[in-house]
Amino acid sequence: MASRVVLHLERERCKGCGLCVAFCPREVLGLAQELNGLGYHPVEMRAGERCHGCGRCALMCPDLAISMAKGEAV
Amino acid sequence: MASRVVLHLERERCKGCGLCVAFCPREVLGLAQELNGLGYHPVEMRAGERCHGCGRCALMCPDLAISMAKGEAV
Amino acid sequence: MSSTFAPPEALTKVPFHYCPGCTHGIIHRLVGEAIDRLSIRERTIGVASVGCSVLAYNYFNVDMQQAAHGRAPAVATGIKRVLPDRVVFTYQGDGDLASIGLAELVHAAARGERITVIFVNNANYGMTGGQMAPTTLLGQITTTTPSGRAVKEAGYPLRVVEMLATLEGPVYLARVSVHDPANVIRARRAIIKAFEVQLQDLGFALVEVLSICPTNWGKKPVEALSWLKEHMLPVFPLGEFRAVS
Amino acid sequence: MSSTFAPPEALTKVPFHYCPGCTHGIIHRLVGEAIDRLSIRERTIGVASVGCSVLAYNYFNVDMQQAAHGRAPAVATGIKRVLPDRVVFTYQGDGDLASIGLAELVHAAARGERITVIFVNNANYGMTGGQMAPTTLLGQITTTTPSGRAVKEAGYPLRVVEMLATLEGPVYLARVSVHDPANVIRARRAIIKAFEVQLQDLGFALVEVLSICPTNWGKKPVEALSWLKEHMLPVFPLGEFRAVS
Amino acid sequence: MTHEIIVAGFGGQGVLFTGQLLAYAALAEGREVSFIPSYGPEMRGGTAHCAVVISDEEISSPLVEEPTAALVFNLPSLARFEPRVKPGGLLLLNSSLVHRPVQRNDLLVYRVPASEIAAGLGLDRVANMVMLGAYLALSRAVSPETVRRLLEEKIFARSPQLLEVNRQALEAGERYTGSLALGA
Amino acid sequence: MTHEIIVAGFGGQGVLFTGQLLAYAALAEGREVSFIPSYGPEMRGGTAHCAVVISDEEISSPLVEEPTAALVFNLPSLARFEPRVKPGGLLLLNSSLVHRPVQRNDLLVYRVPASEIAAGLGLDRVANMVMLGAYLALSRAVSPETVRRLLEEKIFARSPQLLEVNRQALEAGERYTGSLALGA
Amino acid sequence: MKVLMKGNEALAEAAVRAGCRCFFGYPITPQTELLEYLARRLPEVGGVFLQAESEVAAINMVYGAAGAGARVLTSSSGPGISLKQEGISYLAAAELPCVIVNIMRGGPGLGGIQPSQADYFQATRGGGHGDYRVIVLAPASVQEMADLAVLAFELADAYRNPVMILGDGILGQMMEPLELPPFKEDLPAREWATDGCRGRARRIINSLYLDAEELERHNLRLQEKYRRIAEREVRWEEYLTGDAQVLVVAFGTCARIARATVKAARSEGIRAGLFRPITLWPYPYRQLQAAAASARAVLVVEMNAGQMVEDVRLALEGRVPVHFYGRTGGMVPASGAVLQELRRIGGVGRVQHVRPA
Amino acid sequence: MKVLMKGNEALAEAAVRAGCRCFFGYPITPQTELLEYLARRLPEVGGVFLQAESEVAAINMVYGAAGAGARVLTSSSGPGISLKQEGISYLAAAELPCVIVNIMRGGPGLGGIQPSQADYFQATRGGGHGDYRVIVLAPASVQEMADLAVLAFELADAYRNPVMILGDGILGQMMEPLELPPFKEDLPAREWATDGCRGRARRIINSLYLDAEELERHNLRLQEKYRRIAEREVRWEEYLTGDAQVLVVAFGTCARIARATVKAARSEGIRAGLFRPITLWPYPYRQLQAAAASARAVLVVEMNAGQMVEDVRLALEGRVPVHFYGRTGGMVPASGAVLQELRRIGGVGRVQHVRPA
Ligand SMILES: Cc1ncc(C[n+]2csc(CCOP(=O)(O)OP(=O)(O)O)c2C)c(N)n1
Ligand SMILES: Cc1ncc(C[n+]2csc(CCOP(=O)(O)OP(=O)(O)O)c2C)c(N)n1
Ligand code: SF4
Ligand code: SF4
Ligand code: SF4
Ligand code: SF4
Ligand code: SF4
Ligand code: SF4
Ligand SMILES: [Mg+2]
Ligand SMILES: [Mg+2]
Repeated sequence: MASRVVLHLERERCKGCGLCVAFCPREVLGLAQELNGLGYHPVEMRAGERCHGCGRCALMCPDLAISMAKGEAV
Repeated sequence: MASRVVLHLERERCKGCGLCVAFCPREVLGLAQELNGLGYHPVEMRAGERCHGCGRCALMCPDLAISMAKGEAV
Repeated sequence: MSSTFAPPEALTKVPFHYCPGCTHGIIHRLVGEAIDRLSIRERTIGVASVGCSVLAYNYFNVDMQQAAHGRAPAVATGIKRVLPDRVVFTYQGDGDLASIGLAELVHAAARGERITVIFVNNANYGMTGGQMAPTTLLGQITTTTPSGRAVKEAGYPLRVVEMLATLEGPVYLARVSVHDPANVIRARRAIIKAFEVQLQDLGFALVEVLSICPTNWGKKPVEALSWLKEHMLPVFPLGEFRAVS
Repeated sequence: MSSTFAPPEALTKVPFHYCPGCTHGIIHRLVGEAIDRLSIRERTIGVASVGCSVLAYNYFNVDMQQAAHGRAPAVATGIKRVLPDRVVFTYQGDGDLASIGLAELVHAAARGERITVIFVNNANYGMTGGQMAPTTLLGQITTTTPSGRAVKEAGYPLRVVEMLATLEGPVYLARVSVHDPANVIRARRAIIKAFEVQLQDLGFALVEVLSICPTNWGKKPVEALSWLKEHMLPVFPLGEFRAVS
Repeated sequence: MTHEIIVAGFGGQGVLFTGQLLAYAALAEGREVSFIPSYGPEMRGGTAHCAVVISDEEISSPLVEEPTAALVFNLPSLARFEPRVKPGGLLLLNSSLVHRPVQRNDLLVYRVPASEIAAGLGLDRVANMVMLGAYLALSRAVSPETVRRLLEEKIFARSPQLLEVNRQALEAGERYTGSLALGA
Repeated sequence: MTHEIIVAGFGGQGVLFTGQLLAYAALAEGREVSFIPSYGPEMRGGTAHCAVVISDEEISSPLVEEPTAALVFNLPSLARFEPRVKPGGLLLLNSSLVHRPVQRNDLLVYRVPASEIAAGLGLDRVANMVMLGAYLALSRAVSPETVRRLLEEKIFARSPQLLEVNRQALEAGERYTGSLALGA
Repeated sequence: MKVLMKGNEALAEAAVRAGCRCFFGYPITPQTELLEYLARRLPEVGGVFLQAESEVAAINMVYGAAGAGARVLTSSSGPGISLKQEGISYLAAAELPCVIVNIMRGGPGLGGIQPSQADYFQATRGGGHGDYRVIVLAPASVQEMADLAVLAFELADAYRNPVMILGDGILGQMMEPLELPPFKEDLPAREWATDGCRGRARRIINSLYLDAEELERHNLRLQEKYRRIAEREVRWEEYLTGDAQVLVVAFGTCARIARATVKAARSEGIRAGLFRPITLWPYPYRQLQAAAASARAVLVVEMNAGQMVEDVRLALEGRVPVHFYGRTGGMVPASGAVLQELRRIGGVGRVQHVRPA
Repeated sequence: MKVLMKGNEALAEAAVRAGCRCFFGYPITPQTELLEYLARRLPEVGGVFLQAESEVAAINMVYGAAGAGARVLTSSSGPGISLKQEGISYLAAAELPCVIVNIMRGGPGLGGIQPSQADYFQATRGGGHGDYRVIVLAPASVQEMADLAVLAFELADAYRNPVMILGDGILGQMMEPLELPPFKEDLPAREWATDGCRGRARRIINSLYLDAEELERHNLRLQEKYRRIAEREVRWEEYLTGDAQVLVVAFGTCARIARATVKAARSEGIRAGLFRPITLWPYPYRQLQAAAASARAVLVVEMNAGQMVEDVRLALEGRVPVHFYGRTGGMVPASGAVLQELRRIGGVGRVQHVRPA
């Protein structure tokens, strides 16, 4: 089984700017309905299975809210 | 008789820098032995008859000590 | 499970205070990544300037000095002259670097100071609420150009990199942007190079990074990136303007 | 008997305080001649800077302001903005203009201020006794570069005109010299043009004039002119770098 | 009587606008008034607040040390201003966002679900008008009528839709008398 | 005794050097000494002067208000310093350049044709040494021997020709005792 | 009719009405609204608004414009005012009229952006080099931000001297109703301005005097002018000083707070009064001495570490004990805390000298 | 062995011997020799000499270098010191040790280049923004130019505070024999310097405190430090004060002149004495008060319009009449003229207060 990339979204660092959402080529991400502790609608995984680990979301995130790791699906 | 250019040397403005002397193509000018009121050896006419009014001396004088006028020889 | 993309060690864990979508955050990360990549964290001294990034000293996980508005290149010069084997960088906005601090910048560049300057051009003064910067585009509305920047009153946008490229002191000069992932990657490369030339003791290096200010531009972050691409790129062309071979 | 070459009306009769052979005097005369030629004496305001020419306000027979060291372009901006139909010029040395006053110069140029800048480059600080200027040549000995200007410590000579030529605000930029009569004539022409573009309300104009400082160079005036020709011309090439067609 | 009012919340919640509106209304009624906003780099998230003094006499100090009323739009502002309200003073909470109980027991505490009411009106942003309406109903610091006239004639004169929803919010607040709670 | 000396002349006449030489000589003799030059943009022509105080006691003020001696090399300096010399003090004039009579009648005036003597030695510039020699012969502020040693060992150690002509000038000055004139 | 305006904007609008058509400045919190207001407003009246590249450039543009005969304004806060010191010294030396606004924030260094009064020394003692004085006006309300702006231009012209308006972040940001001053039409002629020498002898704006005697004469002339200003232009306000046993001395925002305190103290039976200097230079020394005639103690209240205390001590010369209560860094004295101090010293008249460190 | 040196050069050489290996400055008369001396000297000892593009750049280079842990020097005169005010405020706020030399010349504005003491207020009251203090040392001889340079570096390090040496054109240009101080080898460790965080927690040099309470705490810490300095570091010199009926107070060059005057006065039977503050901040208030115990009159002598008079009045609080004799613009008080003043006031003790305008 090919190892795959796992995204880690840090809700409490997220400011809901939507850059990750806009730059994901596969519409994997979205913004949550609820607010986080900072008062923003944070990023959430909408269709994790579509993610192919291209890292565009993480590259564009201004708030270090997305990190990626190689590993088994969790 | 052709009108000619007359040089007027203002001794008391002259600082004896020698620029006029150096740039005169006809060795018309020189610096005087004596000092002027400022303590410099001022410019003097050495061979006025050689002057052809080219104005190089006046152009190079930094102290407005040389002026020129068209007129009869004085 | 091995991490492939994680916050660099050269950044602290302190959350940024920047507005949502502000690309100061991306640029911080790129600088942090460059420091990590070159393994110079423990011998790097950063200089924070006055602008939205004034608190940069809280984010870069290295020794930091906070400089007076515009004077970061002079402060960096002071540090580097005393500690020539350390790595010194400044992080400055366009108001800081191109307006009040222009003389210090140009002279540091002309001297070939061995420092790395990260220059964040967001076409306005972010921190004080969106006034005109020297890099503000013609026609751009700011709080001090309420009818749009007009040449007659406020002159032309300043192209810092092009101007510095006439000097002999700089060895690396580049303009990059962070408006999409491909450009972020290019920006990262440029920033790494700008540190490398310092490590090689070659001379002055500066990377201008085109950045957005969604708050003061009055645009959503994604819109702001498009605006950057559409309006800033034509005025501020990307590329390396001076590079060592 | 009609005068063909006499001190311009735009100069007072006060004898210059400059050292023997100092070409500040020639350059003063050229500026005066330009003002005469364009018949603008009664609507010209000159700005004297801090350097050997600090007393220029005694020599130019026009309204004059004496500005703080390096700030003449800002002072001129203040005047010109208030009195847009007057002619405003600054007269500045290389220390004044290219060192402490660089930011004010570049910004006035970038704004396209309608002023005329006469920039006297004598490769050192004359007034304070011969220290290094930004324009000092590599290897040149001054009181603050006692072993000659070295790149590593003091960087490269600044070529102001080339740098300004990257901006959009300037409409006339030229470098001339006064080391012989032919060049004096060319310098005169350039200075007249630099006033003309202001009269036409076109933008910023600057003429850099290469000049000598026999006293601090430790050379006789005639030798100093040769030194200028031999050593300065290669580093500071003459010509028009921006001109209106 | 002198009203010393603090309005506090997140940057985007319109707290400064609310305070200014109060101040303008007081001016329109010929009262003495002062308004002091918090300022600074708080635009980048964080909280904002302002202090309004409305009086029939000359105002000595425009600084509000012990507010007679605090309009609190979010949690951090409660922590900051609860301790400062004058004993017996008014504490209005936007209960849609502020859930924690009030510690003090010497205040008149009103919980107004302002964000919910505003959402009901179709525009989240008018929660501030709900709060203002409720405050005016309770304090009569200025007449709600004056505020309404200002909204009509000055502020939303050229955007009837915004005017409508703001007016509705103001009135909803005025009507929302309920839920007096003594703290702790 | 305290010697308070002014040396004054044109910029190029070596007046500051003369004053410094005096000061170094005093130091070499273990005396108290101070030296204050005029400074500034006077390099561009104009005059220069300096003030030297030599004393066997601690020097309170290094400023010379009423010099005990003035060495005057040119006309403008005479105008400036003649009025200031202490009554009974020494006024040494380089009579080659200073032709006008002295106004005061309470001074010991010596006219030394220093420039001519120097020219006679083949180097105009050493007129200052002639003046210094004459002054030392008259005042013994320091020993001429000390000055000679300084010239030899320090100042012209590596230029025997200059040393020679300077020494000759100094000695010519010492020998030139003549011509005491009471002013006006 | 009264309008409600921010202090910064009221000052700006009043300047326009006072005939100022010329502003050079650089953004800095908490004065930026002044700049932004004029960026809109000056073009409407055909004036010049220029955002300078720095405070250094701005003050030198002011020099040029003032020398050219304009009524000219600049404004800044703490760090920016420090950068202007060389220029201010030049303006004073060349006797150029202009108005400089400092909306103070907490220092030193980059400090903070909250209100402060910590630039008192800088303003009143001249932060620049040389013997010069700047007239310093301290408003305490939005109305005064406007009124003193008008006065500032009048004084600047009358004495050909820079005038500084020393406000703070609260005064700049606060809104209060105010009566705007009328438009001024006829500005005084400027027989000294360098505006082109058509039909007259040329003029020179200058501060260089290479000859020491000449420079001394120039300095004596300036000192003579300062003496004249000190005689004529002292301004202050008193509140219940007639029988005051304890006198509060405060300026600007602190005076507003102190007024509330004095009221409260009176209602407790403490015979308190308030002395508010409006001109900080020239300082109302004699007037303060008179106002303190019945006082057993004086309390100085400032948003700094006690800078005005020196002027109060110079006025009182040890006759009354001087106490100090201050907050710094953007903290504002609470009138309650001031009242507590008043109770302490007003009650027992504890003699405790404040001596500047 | 004594050497004969110019004050500017003596100060420069003493700095090198005090361990200073780092100079940033910009030419200006009458301090340029200091710069020129170090341009030659520092490379000899492996130090850094950099002619900055301006005084603004120089003081910020000082900030960087001081923060990096160096003993660093800068120097200038009048206009250049004014330009440094923002930077000095930053240095004080960030608590960075450094030495700043001001060789005063006549002001204001471009003024002249002859000696003056007209930057007294600027130096002692902080020409920059905010509540901060700079230790100010006033040498009166070439020997002290050297000795106080050494002391300045020690104090700067001891208190992590900028120290200013306030000289004048005469002190800078004058030559006197002096004993040069020995070379200092062991500099104090700098546990706060930003020199790379190898093996330790990272460090920050900063003066920003956005939170007002934090900034106030920082200010209180600074004020506490200033109080400590004021307690411990006051320096002064007295000459024949024991029985003095008329006391001259003067610093720097004026104190040299006044010393001669006092001598002359004594020989006429006037019981004169001299009080010379060496630290201008902290000012020797108590010491002056004590020295004036027997005085019937005090005469302040300065090369300015009477700036130190305020400190003298603050010290004496009206107990003794304070007179002033000053020259400005590069003029130097003649000891004869001072003597005449002494005769006037020392004889009859005419009571005439000096009040700052
Ligand atoms: C001397 C001085 N002048 C002005 C300011 C106010 N100020 C703070 S940040 C800033 C502008 C910053 O703009 P920029 O450098 O473009 O940074 P950005 O916020 O856009 O990232 C200004 C003018 C200051 N702190 N100090
Ligand atoms: C703020 C300030 N810094 C420094 C000086 C001293 N200063 C006077 S003239 C000068 C240099 C002038 O050199 P330059 O501009 O090249 O003119 P030049 O004399 O060579 O013609 C300096 C540094 C000053 N007057 N003001
Ligand atoms: S890694 Fe690529 S595919 Fe996956 S969420 Fe991020 S942008 Fe989308
Ligand atoms: S880019 Fe980052 S901060 Fe923005 S929404 Fe995505 S995760 Fe959140
Ligand atoms: S005019 Fe020409 S020929 Fe005559 S003296 Fe001058 S340079 Fe010589
Ligand atoms: S060029 Fe002028 S100043 Fe020089 S020697 Fe000739 S006349 Fe005299
Ligand atoms: S104001 Fe602009 S530059 Fe500053 S943090 Fe916000 S978006 Fe970024
Ligand atoms: S010092 Fe140099 S520049 Fe100045 S007047 Fe003399 S020669 Fe000319
Ligand atoms: Mg910016
Ligand atoms: Mg020069």
